Amino acid sequence: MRLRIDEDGIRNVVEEAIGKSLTACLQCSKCGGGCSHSEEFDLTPRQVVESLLDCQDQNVLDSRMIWLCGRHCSGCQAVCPVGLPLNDIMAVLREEALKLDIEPKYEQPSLVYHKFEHCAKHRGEGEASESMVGGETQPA
Amino acid sequence: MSKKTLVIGGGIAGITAAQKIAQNGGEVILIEKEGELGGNFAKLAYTFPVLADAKMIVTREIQTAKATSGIEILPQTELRGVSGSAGDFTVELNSPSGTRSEHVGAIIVAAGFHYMEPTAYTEYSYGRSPKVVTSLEFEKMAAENRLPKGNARVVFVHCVGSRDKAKGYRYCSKICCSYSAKHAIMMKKANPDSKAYVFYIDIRALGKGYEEFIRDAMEVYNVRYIRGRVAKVIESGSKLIVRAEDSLIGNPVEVEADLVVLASAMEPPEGSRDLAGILGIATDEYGFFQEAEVNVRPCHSSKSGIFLAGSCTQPMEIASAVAMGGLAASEALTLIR
Amino acid sequence: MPRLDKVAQIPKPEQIFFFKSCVASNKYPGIEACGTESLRILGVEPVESDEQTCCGGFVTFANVAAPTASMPAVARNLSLAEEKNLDTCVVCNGCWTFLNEFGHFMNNNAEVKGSVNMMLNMMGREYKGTSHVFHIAEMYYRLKDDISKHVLRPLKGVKIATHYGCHYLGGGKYSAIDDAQMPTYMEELIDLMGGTVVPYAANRECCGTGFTQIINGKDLSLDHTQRKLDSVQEADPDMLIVQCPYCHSQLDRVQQQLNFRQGVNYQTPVLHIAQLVGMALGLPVSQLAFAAHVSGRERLENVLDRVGR
Amino acid sequence: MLEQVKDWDDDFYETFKPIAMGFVNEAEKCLQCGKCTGQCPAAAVTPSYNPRKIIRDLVYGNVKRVLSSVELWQCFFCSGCYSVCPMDINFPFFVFMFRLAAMNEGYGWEDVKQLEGYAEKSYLKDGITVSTFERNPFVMDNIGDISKIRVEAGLPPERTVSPRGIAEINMISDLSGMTAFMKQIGGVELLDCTTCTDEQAKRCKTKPMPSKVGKIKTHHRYYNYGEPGGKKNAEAR
Repeated sequence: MRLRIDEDGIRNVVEEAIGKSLTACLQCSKCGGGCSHSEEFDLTPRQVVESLLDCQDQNVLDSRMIWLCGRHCSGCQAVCPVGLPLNDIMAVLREEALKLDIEPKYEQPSLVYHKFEHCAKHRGEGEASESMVGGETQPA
Repeated sequence: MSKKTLVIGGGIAGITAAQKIAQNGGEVILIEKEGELGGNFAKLAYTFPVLADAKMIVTREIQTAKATSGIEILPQTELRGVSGSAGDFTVELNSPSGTRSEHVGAIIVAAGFHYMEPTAYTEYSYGRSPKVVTSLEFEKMAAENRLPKGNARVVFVHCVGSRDKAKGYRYCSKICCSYSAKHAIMMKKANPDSKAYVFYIDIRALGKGYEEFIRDAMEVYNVRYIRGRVAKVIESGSKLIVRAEDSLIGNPVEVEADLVVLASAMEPPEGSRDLAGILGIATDEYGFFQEAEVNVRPCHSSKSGIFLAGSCTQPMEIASAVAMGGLAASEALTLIR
Repeated sequence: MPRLDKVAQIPKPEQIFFFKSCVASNKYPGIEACGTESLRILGVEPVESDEQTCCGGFVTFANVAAPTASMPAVARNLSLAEEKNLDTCVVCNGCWTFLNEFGHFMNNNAEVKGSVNMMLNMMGREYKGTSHVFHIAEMYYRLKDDISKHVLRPLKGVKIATHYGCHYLGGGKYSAIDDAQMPTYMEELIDLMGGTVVPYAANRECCGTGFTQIINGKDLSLDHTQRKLDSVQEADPDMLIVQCPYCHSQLDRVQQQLNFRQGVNYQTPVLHIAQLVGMALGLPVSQLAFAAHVSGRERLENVLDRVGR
Repeated sequence: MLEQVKDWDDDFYETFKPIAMGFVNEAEKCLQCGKCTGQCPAAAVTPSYNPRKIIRDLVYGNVKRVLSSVELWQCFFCSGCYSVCPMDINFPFFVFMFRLAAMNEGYGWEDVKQLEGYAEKSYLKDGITVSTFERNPFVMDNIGDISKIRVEAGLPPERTVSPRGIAEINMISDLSGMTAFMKQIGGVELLDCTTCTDEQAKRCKTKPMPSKVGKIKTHHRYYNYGEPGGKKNAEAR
């Protein structure tokens, strides 16, 4: 999904709260690489910071990551070479998400791809279908 | 037996070489294609990794060269022919005032480099939109105070012509990372309301001061660095849409920009193969002059008595060009004394 | 800017093998009718053969036919042109890419060519690789002087946007006659015929067909086409010119589907370059076969009223 | 998913190259610059499709991830990646060859099956891949009889391919194994809505495609390059 980079994001809120600029991040991936829970995450801490810098607020606030990370573990901030307080960042993001009434998410979605809607008969009238029965509407 | 040395090219490497030879009692003829000395250095506003006034430094060096006895400066002069061998060359120099012949003991080639014209990069709308400029044009805009005003977004694109087999050169131009950071800082200094985005593949900031310089651009000047090569620059009304992938997230991104600056590659100087033909020295596959031995004889050409200095051998920054100018001078001195 | 050296390599033959396309024949017959008729007016006699089948590109990229199956089919079709000693002219980007790409592959791979010929010999044919494949838009650009001489219906005041299509410029970045990112030859042709070129931001975007994506991943496909159509609508051209029947069908028919699904109103007529040239060269309206078009018919009639029927 | 480097097949790329008939090469030159993804129409509309990552996995030999992914089937074949690639990597061909390899492993057959009819019912029967058949009622009303339009345009009412031409492409199909292949997947009519009951019709839009295509059992494909992002195609476990 193509993202549009803007300037006004919650990045400023986060930076104010932690008293540090997120630009310090080296994007070295040490946080995600050493994380023992990263399998459960959709974003790694590094990607959270990168997304915040790109002001992709929706991506960050809609992620599972902010609800899962930084609760009982501080593995990533212990190894961060520039000392970003990642637990605090996640805490701020959770607060922001709650302010915007975003439901906490913990469940990992299924990654299985299912193909639905294969039946042409039951689509709305006036639509071409993907179906091949007896021929086709759309050439390709 | 003291003979003259011919220095080809009046950029910073050539000026340094001339100064060092003259300061050690040699005689130098410094020829320059253009009307003025200074080369590419003189086209810059600031240096990196320390932001210093480039004009001031280059003027000072030119003044020193002009004031040093033993340096004959010939502007608008080109080399037409060379004969003889190391220690005893006869060179033919051509200028608007006529042709003259000189005997020299050594020749130093400091022909500099050329910023590639990215005309092949039609995907970046270069040549179609006036808002897409090369870094050299950006320097000029900065010098003339024509940088975008107000809440403008400026996008800097790395590796235009470098690291590109299809449309450019396979090598890395080495300095683009640093000078793009410099430009981004210049932009931020000139207009603190502006936003600067730099699209990079890798940041090649080797050595002392360089990494710090780029980190400063990010952290102090708040320049946004995004990893991903820009795919397209599309004109849309009065704005430019820059499309790339933020490969650290793995998503395509889009930035609306007011100015796009292409960090065009350093390529061999125009006519480098012709000059090599006149001198009888070798060039590499790209047209840079071939050094005899890359590591320990970087300033020896394939022909004895002809030395190389500066960015006509490979892309390099000012400090290396100066160092190489000095080395070439000392090599020339050992030969002519 | 067109690569003039490439254009110069295109011959101006008296006859050319006209390669019929499936969509152009069965969905938009105007492309086929205008293609042959306009070539005739420009002094190139199109030669058709009813033994010519589809290029096989679609079934190949649908992964139903492996390259081993489609390569002989390509060779067979090209051998029809070779028998007549003619070059081939196609109206479809897909045919162009497929015939060119696999033709090149066979020409540069003696082993494959040998095995393909073994198969063709069984049916009394042989593939030599002597027929060059040209897109009809290339031919028009080559014959642009003749076009300007024969314009009977100048497109004065008609706002025209262009869409080049991916498989000609993108896939053929070294063999097409223009730059893949900033092509201008269709604009030149439009200028020549008196039309006004309308730029729009998404010009070089894909139409969204995605070969099989319109069938297998329809949501993706419609999503992408909608972006393209939004940009087109912003520029508000009288017509959108394509050079590929697949793009034609996608851009034309998806407008109706989006209108139906989302209650939007896209009404931009889509024309193939052959139809546009046919229109300018004064072919009868029935031969342009606008009756087969789905979207923006009113606007097309309006354009016809302006340029004369 | 935690990637295990030991799962990677280091030699995969080298062994795949010759199998892929020269269509897969130069991948080792990839700079991972992301220029391809930046302009990709599929990446612009899907959350997880990314040509750069697929090339990386090819070079690393992380084949399982590529072949079992649904992203592999999302390419638009627009060649835009090739047209901007600084290293001239012709990625669409990779996708093409990868899809064949994935089918070999049992993935993606339902997609292929959907398209098989074009080959069987149109291409091999008439010699023309796209027939005049229209399904869309709007289009049918609007256009009417296409043969009438053809006649008005000065063409024969129907484009036909001569019997010899059709016989020849069928012969090619038989000889090259395409016919046998189609028989393999042609056993079950996947999309037969004419026989479905009301009960089936109700479930129709939420019923996953059958896992058997003809004689071949298909495997599930996965979003291997990023989570579907709450898209309707993914359900909570």
